[in-house]
Amino acid sequence: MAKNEIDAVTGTATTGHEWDGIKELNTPLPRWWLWTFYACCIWAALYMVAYPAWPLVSSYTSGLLGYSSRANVAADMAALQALRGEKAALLAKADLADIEKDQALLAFARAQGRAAFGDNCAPCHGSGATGSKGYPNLNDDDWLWGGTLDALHQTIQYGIRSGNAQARENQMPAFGKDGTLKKDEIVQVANYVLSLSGQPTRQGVDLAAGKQLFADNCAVCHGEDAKGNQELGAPNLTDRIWLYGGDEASLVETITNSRGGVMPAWADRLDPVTIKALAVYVHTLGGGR
Amino acid sequence: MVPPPMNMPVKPPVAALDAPLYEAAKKNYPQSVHGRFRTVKWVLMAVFLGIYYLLPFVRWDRGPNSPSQAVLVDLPNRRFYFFFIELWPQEVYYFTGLLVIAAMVLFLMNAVAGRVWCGYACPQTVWTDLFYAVERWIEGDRRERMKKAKEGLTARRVGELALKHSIWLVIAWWTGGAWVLYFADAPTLVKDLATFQAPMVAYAAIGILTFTTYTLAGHMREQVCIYMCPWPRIQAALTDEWALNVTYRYDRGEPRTSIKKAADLRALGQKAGDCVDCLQCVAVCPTGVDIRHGAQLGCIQCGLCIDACDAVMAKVGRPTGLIAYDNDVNIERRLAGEAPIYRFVRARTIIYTGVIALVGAVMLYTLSTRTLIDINVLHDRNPLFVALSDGSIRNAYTIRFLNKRSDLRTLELTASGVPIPTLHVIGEEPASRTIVAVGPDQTREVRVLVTVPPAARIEKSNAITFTVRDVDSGDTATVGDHFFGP
Amino acid sequence: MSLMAKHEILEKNSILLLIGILLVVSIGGLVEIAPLFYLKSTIEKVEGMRPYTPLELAGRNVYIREGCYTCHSQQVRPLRDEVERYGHYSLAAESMYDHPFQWGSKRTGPDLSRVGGKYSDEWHVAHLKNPRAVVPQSVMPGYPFLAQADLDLKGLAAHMKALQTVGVPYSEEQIKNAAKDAKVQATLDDPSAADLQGRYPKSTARDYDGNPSRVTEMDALVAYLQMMGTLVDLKLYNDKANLR
Amino acid sequence: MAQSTVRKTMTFGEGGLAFVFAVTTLLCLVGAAKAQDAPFAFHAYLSAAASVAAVFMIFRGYFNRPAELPGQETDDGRANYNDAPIKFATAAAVFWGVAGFTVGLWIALELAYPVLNFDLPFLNFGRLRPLHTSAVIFAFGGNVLIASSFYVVQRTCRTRLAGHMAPWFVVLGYNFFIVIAGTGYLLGVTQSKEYAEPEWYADLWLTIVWVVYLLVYLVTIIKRKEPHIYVANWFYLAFIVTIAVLHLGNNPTLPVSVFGSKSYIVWSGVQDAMFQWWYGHNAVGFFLTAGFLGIMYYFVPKRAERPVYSYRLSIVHFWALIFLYIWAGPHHLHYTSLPDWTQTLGMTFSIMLWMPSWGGMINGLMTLSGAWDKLRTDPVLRMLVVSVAFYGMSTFEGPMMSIKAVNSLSHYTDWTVGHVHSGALGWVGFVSFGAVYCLVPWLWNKKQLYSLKAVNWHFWIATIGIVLYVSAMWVSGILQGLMWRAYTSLGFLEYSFIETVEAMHPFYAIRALGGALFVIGSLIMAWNVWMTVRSGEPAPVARPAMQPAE
Repeated sequence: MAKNEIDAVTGTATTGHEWDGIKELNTPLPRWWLWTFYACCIWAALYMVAYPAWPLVSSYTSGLLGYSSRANVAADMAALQALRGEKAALLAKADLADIEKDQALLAFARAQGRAAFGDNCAPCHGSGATGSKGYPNLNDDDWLWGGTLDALHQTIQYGIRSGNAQARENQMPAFGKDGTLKKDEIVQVANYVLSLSGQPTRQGVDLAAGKQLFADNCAVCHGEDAKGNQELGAPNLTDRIWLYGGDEASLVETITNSRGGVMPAWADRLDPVTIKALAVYVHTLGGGR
Repeated sequence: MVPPPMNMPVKPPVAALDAPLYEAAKKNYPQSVHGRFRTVKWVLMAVFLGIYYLLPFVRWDRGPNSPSQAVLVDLPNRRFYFFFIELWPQEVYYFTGLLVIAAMVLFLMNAVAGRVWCGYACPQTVWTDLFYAVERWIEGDRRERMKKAKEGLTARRVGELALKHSIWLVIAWWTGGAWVLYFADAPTLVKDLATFQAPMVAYAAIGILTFTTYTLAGHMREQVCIYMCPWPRIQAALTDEWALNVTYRYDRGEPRTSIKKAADLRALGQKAGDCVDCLQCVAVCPTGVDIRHGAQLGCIQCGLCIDACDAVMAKVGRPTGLIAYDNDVNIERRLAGEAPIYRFVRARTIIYTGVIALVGAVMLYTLSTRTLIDINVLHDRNPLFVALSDGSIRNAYTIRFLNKRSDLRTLELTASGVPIPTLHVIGEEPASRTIVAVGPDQTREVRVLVTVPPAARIEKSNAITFTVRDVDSGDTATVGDHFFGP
Repeated sequence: MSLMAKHEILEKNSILLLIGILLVVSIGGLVEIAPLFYLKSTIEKVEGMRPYTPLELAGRNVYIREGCYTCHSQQVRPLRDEVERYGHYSLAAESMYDHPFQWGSKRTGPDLSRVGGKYSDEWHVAHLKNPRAVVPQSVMPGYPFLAQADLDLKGLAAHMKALQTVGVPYSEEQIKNAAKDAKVQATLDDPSAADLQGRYPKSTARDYDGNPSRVTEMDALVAYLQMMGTLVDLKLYNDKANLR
Repeated sequence: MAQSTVRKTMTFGEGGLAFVFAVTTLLCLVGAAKAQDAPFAFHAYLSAAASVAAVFMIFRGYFNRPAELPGQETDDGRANYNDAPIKFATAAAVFWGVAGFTVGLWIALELAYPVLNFDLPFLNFGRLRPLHTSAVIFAFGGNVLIASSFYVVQRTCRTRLAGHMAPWFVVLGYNFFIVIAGTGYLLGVTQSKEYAEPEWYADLWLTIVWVVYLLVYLVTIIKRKEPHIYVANWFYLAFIVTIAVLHLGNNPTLPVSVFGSKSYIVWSGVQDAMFQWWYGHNAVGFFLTAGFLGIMYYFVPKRAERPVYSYRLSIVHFWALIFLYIWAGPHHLHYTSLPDWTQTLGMTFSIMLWMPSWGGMINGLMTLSGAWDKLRTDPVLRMLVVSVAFYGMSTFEGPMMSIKAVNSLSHYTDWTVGHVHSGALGWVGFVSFGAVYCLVPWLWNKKQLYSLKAVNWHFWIATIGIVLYVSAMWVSGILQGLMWRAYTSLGFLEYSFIETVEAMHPFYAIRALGGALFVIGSLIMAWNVWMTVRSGEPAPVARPAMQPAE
């Protein structure tokens, strides 16, 4: 049987075993160590009672405190919304024109606007508001119905051809479909329009005829100089920004069948503060007009 | 090296398997002591505790827009104030410097005098010392306390214990209370705490610190040093033979004899050790070690045994310094009949001092030349650029100005690197104005549109530099980014 | 301590010691892992979750191959700042077809679980080719070689087959059309885009990498990134019913 | 010895294994021919070459050995220890250590100076990081564990390692696994399961190697001459068994093709996450903790020449440690889509784990009572002691970081990286260096190391490296965590993500500096080991075998 020697330095007995010269003392556990271990275990047990912890057959113990990290974040977000609600009240009161002058309000409106834009506008205009065919880019300086804060606010509130009584309304005639212009005349007009923005035109097309046709049929809305009219939502045809494409085929299609995109009236769906914020956000994307 | 003699009283052997699972901590009853090192410890304790408890109340005027507390960790606003220094979150790399300096100072202390940090300055030591003082004041000195511990509970004893623990708790509570004062305006918080207006977290922090202080300084004491703290192990590994340690000069002390016997031996011209085995050094030790066993885990180098031994030596008419701050080299030298030498200037201490000086100098330099104005820029990721109706190209940026001064500043933003850039700061009218006001000690984020005219030839990606200039002081800061074209 | 004395039995018998160790280390894993397979509350009820399109799957494999997970998490935690920064917190359902999961453990770069649709394809391509060309402070490596590497379209069906075996609900039709669908998804205005969308709702077909002549790994990776976090219809998701 | 009477024959093991490797060669060549992707072909060729080499080595071993297999005992009745495979594993550990630390330094520099990625696939951070982690944990740490466990089990059982070729199979097979895994990472072959990145065929091979490892170890213990199994062996055994369980649980994959490198794991999403971190955390718990505690339990008392502090503490902390560790995995998944109940278990068990971990620290440190003065003269003991101190620090920090409130700040930041490295560099690194410094003179029968002074230099340089590394990562982690959650007074996030990246730059530079110091330290070690083996003074007499305890 192993003999328990006493270690000279510590005065503690060894277990009497030896492995390759290594012996073991049989020192009792440090009391503080054991107690701290017990304390950790007790704390853990209490925590497990208080919080969701143990899996069962079809559910789990949900804990006395009813804790849920997901419920917590919802509460945190609600608190944040409440904090912002105070700012929102200021935004509601503020005159549209004054918002951008107050940096706190501007920051708030932009943040709220960005969130609302992502949820509501991005599906058509894209997350960066760069638009796509039929949906205008909101970052540039080319505005169909005006890029001022008020104009934007108006557009967002009531939409375009949305059916709302105050909606932006216009309708370009379908010159081809309803027979106003013949096919070759349409090509002439289209090529004339191409020339307005400095693009190459098709060889052999009578641009002078196109110009005359333009003056007779189009200038009433787009203006003699073809710079458009935001009152009527008539686009500027002299720049290089096109909603439905600026090549000949697209222009012929537009003149023949007309276009008419629809934007919903957001006043029916969003609260006035959000709409205000959206107007500010869009206005600050490209500085508006 | 001659090993120090071992003649410690052997504990009753613990039988292998029928001993209790755990061992009750051996209680220490350190005796009071007077002397040089005890005085130093009292003074240091007063200084450290004084600083700790009172510092939050020291005021420092930073002007109307900043807090006027000298040392303040302002968590909600993420600012750190230390007298004339104010740090923003991006600047906490100073703390890395501080950590490195702290480590090096600890190393340097170790190279010079071993665990002197443990003996004099470690909070665990300081508070334990304080708690022992309370204990002694109420329960009496070593003998009395040992006697009382053996006796049963009498009414008087219960009263003493109640008083001792109450005072301990009060000190612990005050310690916790002082801690939270570093995180808010101290006078206001004191009032709030007293009237139960303070935030829950403050009470919780005080509660936790009360508990830990009471447990660590009142109950765990030297066990923290022996079992839990990593520094003693690392210290022991980092030290060398030149570091001063509290050393029993066994070359002088051995063989131990009684006073009378020693006198007889000396009369006969024979060698007698100076140690009279009075055990005073053991009695005063706060960690309960016998320094005569040489370097050991439990010794925190507080020097109280030196005081105790010196007093005895003076009484028995022998020179003091049987126990002293000394190193192993000198024992060897004395045994060999050579004169002791001390070396404080060695490669090790020079390197430590050098590193401390270097890091400190870098920190001081960067602190003194720290720009109080800064600029951050973030390019729009979608879209990367916009072509305008006239063919000009526009990029949008979110730019943030940081004003680290405590007054309102007017800043002017310019851009360079692309041809004829036109800047438009959203919200500033007229559009051409690039002057931005930033409030005291604040940041301001603005959206900036940069437009390059159609005639300009630009690449797909162009370097652009934004410069912000304080209109009044002329301070500038710059940041680079890119300008994209089709 | 008699208990200590009993320990001698284990100390003298290696097989008992081995069995003892095995028993002791099995308990924790069993209790924590097994219920995740049978508790209904583990994976939320959601609308819109579908397996990856072949192109997205290929992109995901590029993502794994290049070790993107070492710097990017795909897990928005239910914490206020993360929900604000990245969007709705991640749901278990959103990674239920992920073999393996890509939640990550470090954010040297930002979380990517909802990066889909946030930035333009153009930005992603420029950024992947040279991150510092668009974000000067970025520390991300450049991946210009992805734009040069043609995607192995033919092998995709076998990958989907393997995934089907381990439980991803790919239909035989989806597997059959794997190569075609991948090609279509990387092409703008392809006439069979509608077929693709029939098989994989919410998928979009376009030329992701700006190089219409080839289907590259860049196409695949950007397609994967642009899909991320967009599948589950969070408007229809019931937050309150899925607290757990 | 009467060896002339024995006719030399090939053992069943030699013949059988040679045959198996011959067949493997053919299979590998078939695999290479039909390979679906280039990395798989490369690995198949590599395996074929390795198999040919194995056949060659088996035959060479057969021809070079005496007719009789090495006996269990030497002529003078002592156990005839089998140390050759241990020598190989020790040398491999030093090599992989230097390699792994260097890759770590490189990727640290990549984070500070991204231009170092050179836009090359095999140099980018994403592929090099797994290379770094696997090289240090599995290649360096694994070889140290195999070497030390084979050494310790023989000495503490007073018997020769079981098996004739099996120990060599374990050592060489394991290192071949490392080569396959490492080259795979560079070629983009990865499962993306952290610390379990090798693909299916490497996993299968490792399974075989590991089972043989377990058998060698277990059989050696079974035929021990000591009545009791020494505590170091409990820890080694727990490490080997549990790693086997974890490996199998986390790696069941379905290859897309048996001729291709890619596979898909059968688990998905939240269950896969749980499996992964059950594995990941216990790779820490059993590979980097239990295994290295085995090292500590032999080398600390041996080097200090003191008895182990407390036998009963070792019993209590051993069982508590292995029972509790397994539960702690979910603390890597706090606030994820893993259900809250699982997170609670992960956190509470991590807290309970604190004291059992410290039990190991106490047993290691208190063993030095009475030998404290040796620290001043023996730099190897110094390394061992500091490693245990770091173990104590990391195992305090770990439970703290598992608290959900702390974790919500620390997770995903460099704090985690700092924590891991205070454990990896401080604990695992230093205890390994200590073990290597002990083993090399013992194995090669040298009086002592070539240069103790060099050990001192290594110790100092590496320590300063750790201080720089860890303090930089702590501060940067906490800073980044705070910046992410910083709000302006208006209630909006204050910092964009990229601003936090920018703020990390100085820390990344300091971290790389710390890493560089650590690499320099390891180079000093490699030199010292090399010089000891080559020109160390031979030991005067073979180390005396210990007298039996009874």
